Amino acid sequence: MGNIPRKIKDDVSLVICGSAGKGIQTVETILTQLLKRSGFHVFGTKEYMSRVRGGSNSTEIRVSSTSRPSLLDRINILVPLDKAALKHVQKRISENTLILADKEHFGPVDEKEAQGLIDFPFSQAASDIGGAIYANSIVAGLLAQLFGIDQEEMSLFLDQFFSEKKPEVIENNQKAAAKGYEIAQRIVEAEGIAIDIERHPHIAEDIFINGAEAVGIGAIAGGCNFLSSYPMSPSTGVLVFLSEQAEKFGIISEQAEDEISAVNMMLGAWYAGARAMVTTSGGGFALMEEGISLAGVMESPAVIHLAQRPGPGTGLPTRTAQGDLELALYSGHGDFPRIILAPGRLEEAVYLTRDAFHLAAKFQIPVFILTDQYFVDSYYNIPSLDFQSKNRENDIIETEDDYRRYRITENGISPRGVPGFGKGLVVTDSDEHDEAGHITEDLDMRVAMVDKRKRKLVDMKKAAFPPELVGTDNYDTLLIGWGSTYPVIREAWSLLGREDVAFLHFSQVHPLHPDTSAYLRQAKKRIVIEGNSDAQFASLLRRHTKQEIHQTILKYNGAQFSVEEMTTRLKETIDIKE
Amino acid sequence: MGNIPRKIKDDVSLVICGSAGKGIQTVETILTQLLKRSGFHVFGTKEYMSRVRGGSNSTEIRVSSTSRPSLLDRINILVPLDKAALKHVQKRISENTLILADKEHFGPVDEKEAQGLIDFPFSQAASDIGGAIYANSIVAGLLAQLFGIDQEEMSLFLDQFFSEKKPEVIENNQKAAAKGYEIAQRIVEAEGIAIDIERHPHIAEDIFINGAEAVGIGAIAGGCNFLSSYPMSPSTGVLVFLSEQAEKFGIISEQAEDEISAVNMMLGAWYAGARAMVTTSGGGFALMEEGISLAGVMESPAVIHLAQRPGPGTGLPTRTAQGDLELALYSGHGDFPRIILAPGRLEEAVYLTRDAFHLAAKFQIPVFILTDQYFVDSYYNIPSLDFQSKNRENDIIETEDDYRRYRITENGISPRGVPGFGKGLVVTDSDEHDEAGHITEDLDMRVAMVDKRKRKLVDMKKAAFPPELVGTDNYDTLLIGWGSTYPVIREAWSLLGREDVAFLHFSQVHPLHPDTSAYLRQAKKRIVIEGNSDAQFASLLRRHTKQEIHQTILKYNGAQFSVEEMTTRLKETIDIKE
Amino acid sequence: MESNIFDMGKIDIAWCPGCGNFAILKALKAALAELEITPHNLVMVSGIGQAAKIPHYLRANVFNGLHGRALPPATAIKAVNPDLTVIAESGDGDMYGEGGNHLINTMRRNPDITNIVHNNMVYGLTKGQASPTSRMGFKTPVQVRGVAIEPFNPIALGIALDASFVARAFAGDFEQMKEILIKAISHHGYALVDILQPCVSFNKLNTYEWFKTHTYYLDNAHDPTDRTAAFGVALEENKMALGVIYQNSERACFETTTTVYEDNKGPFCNRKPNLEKLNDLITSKGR
Amino acid sequence: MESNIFDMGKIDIAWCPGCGNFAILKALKAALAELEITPHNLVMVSGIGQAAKIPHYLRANVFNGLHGRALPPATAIKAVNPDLTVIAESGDGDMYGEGGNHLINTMRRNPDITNIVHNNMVYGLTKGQASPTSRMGFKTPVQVRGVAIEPFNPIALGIALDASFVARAFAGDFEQMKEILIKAISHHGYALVDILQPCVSFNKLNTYEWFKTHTYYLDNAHDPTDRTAAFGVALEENKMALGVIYQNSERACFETTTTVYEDNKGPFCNRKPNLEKLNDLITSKGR
Ligand SMILES: Cc1ncc(C[n+]2csc(CCOP(=O)(O)OP(=O)(O)O)c2C)c(N)n1
Ligand SMILES: Cc1ncc(C[n+]2csc(CCOP(=O)(O)OP(=O)(O)O)c2C)c(N)n1
Ligand code: SF4
Ligand code: SF4
Ligand SMILES: [Mg+2]
Ligand SMILES: [Mg+2]
Repeated sequence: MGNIPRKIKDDVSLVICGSAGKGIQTVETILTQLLKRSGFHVFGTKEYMSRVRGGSNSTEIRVSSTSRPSLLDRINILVPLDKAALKHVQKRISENTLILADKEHFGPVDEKEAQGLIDFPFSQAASDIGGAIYANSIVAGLLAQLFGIDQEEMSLFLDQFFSEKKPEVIENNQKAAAKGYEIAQRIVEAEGIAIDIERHPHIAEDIFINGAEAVGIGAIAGGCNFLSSYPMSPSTGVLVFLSEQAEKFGIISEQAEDEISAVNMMLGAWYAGARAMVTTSGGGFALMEEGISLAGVMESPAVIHLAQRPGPGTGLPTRTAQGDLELALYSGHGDFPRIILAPGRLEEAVYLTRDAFHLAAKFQIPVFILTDQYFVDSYYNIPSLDFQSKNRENDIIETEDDYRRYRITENGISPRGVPGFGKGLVVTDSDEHDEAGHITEDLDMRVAMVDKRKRKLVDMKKAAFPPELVGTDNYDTLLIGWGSTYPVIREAWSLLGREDVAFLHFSQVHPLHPDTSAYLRQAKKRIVIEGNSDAQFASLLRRHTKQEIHQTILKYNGAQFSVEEMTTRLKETIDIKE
Repeated sequence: MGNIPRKIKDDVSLVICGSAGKGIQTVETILTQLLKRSGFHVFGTKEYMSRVRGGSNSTEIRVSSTSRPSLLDRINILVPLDKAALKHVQKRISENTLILADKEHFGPVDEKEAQGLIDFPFSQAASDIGGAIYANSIVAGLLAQLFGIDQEEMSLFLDQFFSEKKPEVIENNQKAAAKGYEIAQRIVEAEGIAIDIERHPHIAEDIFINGAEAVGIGAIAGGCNFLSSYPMSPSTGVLVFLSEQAEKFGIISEQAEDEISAVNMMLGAWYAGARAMVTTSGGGFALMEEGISLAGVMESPAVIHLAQRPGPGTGLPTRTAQGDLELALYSGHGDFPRIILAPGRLEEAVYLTRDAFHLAAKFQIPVFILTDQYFVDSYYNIPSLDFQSKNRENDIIETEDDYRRYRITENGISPRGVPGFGKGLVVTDSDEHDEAGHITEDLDMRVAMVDKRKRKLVDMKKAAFPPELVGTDNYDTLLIGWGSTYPVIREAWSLLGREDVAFLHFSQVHPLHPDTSAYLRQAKKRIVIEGNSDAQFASLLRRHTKQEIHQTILKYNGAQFSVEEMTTRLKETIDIKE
Repeated sequence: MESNIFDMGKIDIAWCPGCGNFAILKALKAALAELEITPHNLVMVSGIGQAAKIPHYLRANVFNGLHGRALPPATAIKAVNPDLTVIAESGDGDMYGEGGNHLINTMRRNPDITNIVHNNMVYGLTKGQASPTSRMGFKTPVQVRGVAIEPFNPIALGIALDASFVARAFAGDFEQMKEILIKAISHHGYALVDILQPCVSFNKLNTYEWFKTHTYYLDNAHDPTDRTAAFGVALEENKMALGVIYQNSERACFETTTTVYEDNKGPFCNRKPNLEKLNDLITSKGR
Repeated sequence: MESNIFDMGKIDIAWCPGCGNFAILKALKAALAELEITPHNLVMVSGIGQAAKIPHYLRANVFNGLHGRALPPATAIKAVNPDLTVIAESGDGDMYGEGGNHLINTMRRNPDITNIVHNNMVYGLTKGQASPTSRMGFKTPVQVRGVAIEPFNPIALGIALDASFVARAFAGDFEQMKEILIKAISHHGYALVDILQPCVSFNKLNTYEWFKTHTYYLDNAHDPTDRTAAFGVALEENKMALGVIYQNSERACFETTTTVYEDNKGPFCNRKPNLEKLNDLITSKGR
């Protein structure tokens, strides 16, 4: 046991693992809140099974002195809540892992597994206090101690956290936490554990949200006042968040009978003057495609939050992937323009979702926000947000008598009116139509309308968000990523410490910003990194820039890249000679 | 009037135009049958509005001494059945157009339009015989005379054609046709009209089908015994054809409540041992995408006839387009292999549809047959077909006790069993699964399954149908087309008469045959021709071959390219300097 | 108000001469005029089909969406602007076939919209296949041996799901049709009007004559609030009842179950996000 | 036959301890055993959800398809091989929500399949949103102010659409549940069994206790062939009837309306196209 490094500095990966429905969530919430309040940078992410009880789920909490919101393989401290949990994370356990387990509760553990196991008898303690339910607070108290959180602070927070419970329950939880705190003190002393992470008091004021909340907040900032969706992991978080906020922010939130209804309701809502969105995932989105095409021909704004998970079919419902890029890009029959955004950081998710509404309203097109399970379920502290600068503009006109919904204009955009506002009638049609919106079979009008819709692309490209270059301009090798991989690639890149390598992150994947080609041209070697087996973004870049992509780093087992894996794979790939 | 060339040789374009439901169909059927029996090459194509009565529809019948199954702009002989018809085809009327119209019936026609109009008083004649309904036979008789069809032949055929009608009706139709024949004789003599087209008696024995029938026949030859679909133009022809043949060929043909049901029924049918297909169009197909993805993960065979029409949305329901290539290629969430076939000729449609079933069964993947409105509604005579050579193989195994539906194999294909046949149980799942077919969250198994599915691509590429090169190997410029444009491009290419230009036709557009790159590489200039505004196949080629496409010739107004238009655009495009 | 306020002027109507759709269009205009509804306050929502072309033939705001998908946008439009009169109108294939799931759920949701279905017992626009309401034995190019499955009974369905207004009308009777439409549009809640509509081109079985002999009008003895009695009426097949068959005025409308009009009565199109509250929310996310 | 023939051996069942699903699984195995149905002749078809995992816990052939889409493949499987016993089984969200349109049309088509619905009045797998059968006022993370729309009544719907067998069971009563399942599987035609199933994780309203006090068994006085009487029973809400509520044995099964077994009784998997007839057809196309 002497090997276990009992002193950990700056960056700790703590993993709690146990079966579904057994309170990981409570431990996690208490602990991360306490950590953040105490001035640590905190990042949390989870992987879980598609079931309600049983199985093995795990949450990684990364506590660090600088912001490091990305997944680690390494586990510094593991708290397995049951024996299966140990097996579940086996591959990630090394001799450097400190395992805090209730030996008695576990029963006999085989020799190898037992190595490094530090006994932490929380079951007995919990039942002494009043039942198994108090185990969570004991574990939370233990971890609070390990991270050196002030006991007073902890106690104050617990009062607040349990404030809606009965006095007795509050008291017992306080006792439990204190018990954990106490046990931990003994362990710390006996084992000589010392965690040393610099604190930044201002972090206490930071915002602390996950990806789903970021999208939801962005939607509200973008003026979203109508949401129609059908539950589907991992997109449901946004539905839940906006439903909770519906009353406060004047949002109609409706659970539709199916995804087809959801997307068609959304279009009806935009037509009548709302700012509407849907939130969905792969298979649910597939059902919406006819509706997306309807938005295309109607030139209706539409905002689609598409939270990716591994397909095909039902695939792995609670796992992560970046496999729906091409699905979104080519969704819906017929040719029509669209925008696809793919945030890599929480702030980006907030601002891009807000902007999705503005862009949808301006160009009268569908705008996608592509996230994934990893992104929506991960959270960390971020500094404050600013919305004042970019509020909803008047994108709806009061119509005149002679209003024609599809007036042919130079930039392809026809002023949008809504029924009941102005003297005109608003006619919108899923058939090819004339300027007034009425059905037509005039083949020249058809061409005029296709061209009009397509002309929007000129301004859309101008409005595209540029990719973000990380590193110096002087690169030979360019790492390219999009969406949720941003923090992981960035961290792995910085660990590489190579000046000749830069990283280009795309948060808008379609249409691509005009500078894209220039960025790629400068590189001698281009490596695209993404979470699917088809290298979809690589294809898109090839097609758009007509330049070669030399290597791809792909992952499609349902998990996000970890920093370690990314670092290894980058090292392997960067110096491959073609 | 002296300008009108009363002598037409070898290749005649005859157009009948009138409002929907007014009998164009009858004239067309009688005439084309008679022409073919008389040994002419006959091609017919139509364009029509999305309505049941009224409006203006037209049918072009091309009669020629060699097979020329492609659309012309030029009209040699026009039979407008009403005044609106003249307007409808106005752009195609030249001083070389012989217009046979019932002047009295038309009422006053303006000077310009009246030019070239030869009076053909069929309305009066029809009501003399017994009613407006007989006008069709009069017109048919007239045209038969123009093309020099033997009156006896005509009379025999009419007896056969009307054999299920009452004797009185048959007699009146005979009278009417004779009347038309007689009027025509007068006209021919007065105007000095002479049509001279070489006949080939063997054509009488040819098969005479349209694209929808070709697909239907191919399906039967491929062993299709289950069809579930929802009506949608222009895909309904196949549904109607196979429903008619259902009893004879042991096919379950079911009109589903919607396209989602249709595609899921198809998969259930394959699972139970049938060879099943769906026929649909853009918007209907969009609704099937989740089901396509299900086929992907279940490794179920699936055959999809996708008859294209212009989108987005409802678009132009009865017009033509090649806009759903990318839709088919990227349809369904998640990555999984598929094959997309796009016949250019009727024989190709027959054989490829047959092969679609074999390929689907062999590789256990979705196979698409991409046609379009132009293709399914056009018909011409083709020589006999041969099916003996390629009949259904035993693609289903009798299962053993330890049967595992998704056994991991080298080529990615797992022997397919069906329930009730053998000692094994057949378990198929839309979730990611293990070899036995049961749901799993094992992330390594996930990767193994993705890789297994993907490995099929190796053999799929080997089995790909090669593109067809028209012209010599020694080309500088390569014209590239796919699907229904084949005859048009071929004819326009031959009119060009340039040895440095060749034409490469793709009847399989995905995965592309390995020779594709070599074909492209040889050309200094590559021109892709297709019926959509996004140049979808050009993109696909760029992506696949990493070679530049220099020019595209696109059309997206809802009509097929005509030979004249193609010729002009080829001339314009071939010599553009970049 | 004169019903010609809804006239479109000289337009080309794509229906066949003699089709029952013309009478429905006329009756609808008359009903709307009698109710003093203006084109500007009216939104006609439809799907795809012959019947579904009706919004193009009547001056109004129009949302002509996808085949089978008229009800979801209609529900949303009404929710976003309750001042508008919203009519969702399409054919039997559209509403009862492709759109079946929305039909069920719109009945459950009960938005204050009127749902008019041109029930010609056939797919008109796609040239004569069976529709969900086609009678057993009805032969078509697809149902070559005749329809073999039970016809869909929209009236019974409506009553089973407690749709708040369920009526049947006949396109061959202008006056009564108009009266029923007036009642339906005036009803507060979801109102289904199934209109028996002869299709002269593709349905040679269910003709004007056939409908006349296979229908009768409910008289005053019928109490539309009696659900089981109404169900009995709905099951009558040889003589189908015309009139208001079922009505339940107790149910809340979908729009009124949302909270969005509690503080703010203004239309959605001018609403801006409350950034102050949003900042509060975000701060609270610092927890 | 012993019901353990359907046991899967040592497997990890993903349901929560105490869930009503376990009892349904057990009752189904018992019913199948009593009916002497073998795993090899049985096809379990399901969608996605907690209930829809059932085919993985019972030895049989399995088609575990998409959420909401169990009925179309089940119909096709039965049509392609009528010798198989086909059971389509899923949750209330799956069958009544996403799959609503197939439900309606499968009732109309009447294939000889059994449709078992685990009705827990909630979406289990996606963690507790309202399902179509959720009661008014039921609060969830999405329906934060409680469900505001009318619950879906599958029994009334089945009777309205003349589904040929409509029953309700309760997962808390093994014996009766088994008996009802035996009747349903034995019924020739489409049989709906709506099983009231407590979800101990997400539905704290409709518990074992709640179901017990809100149900009663139909006695012999009830005539399931009396459609209007059955409808009356279906509308009872405070005390929901358990048992076979409606049955119509007069309707033809979907499989029997096809012509494919007229000349050829063999299974589809061995059939080859009749090339001779095809050549005749093609020649006739020379006309
Ligand atoms: C998704 C989709 N499937 C199919 C169609 C083709 N389609 C258009 S109208 C129609 C049926 C029309 O029947 P109905 O609704 O009864 O209207 P009618 O023409 O009889 O008035 C169909 C199947 C379509 N437009 N979209
Ligand atoms: C097209 C599609 N939409 C949504 C989902 C997500 N989803 C999976 S199960 C489920 C609902 C489950 O509820 P229910 O059918 O009642 O089954 P239960 O879990 O309650 O047994 C949903 C919405 C999906 N898999 N596919
Ligand atoms: S096809 Fe039938 S429903 Fe359509 S317009 Fe003609 S008659 Fe009317
Ligand atoms: S979530 Fe509910 S329905 Fe699903 S297994 Fe748990 S208790 Fe049963
Ligand atoms: Mg109809
Ligand atoms: Mg449920």
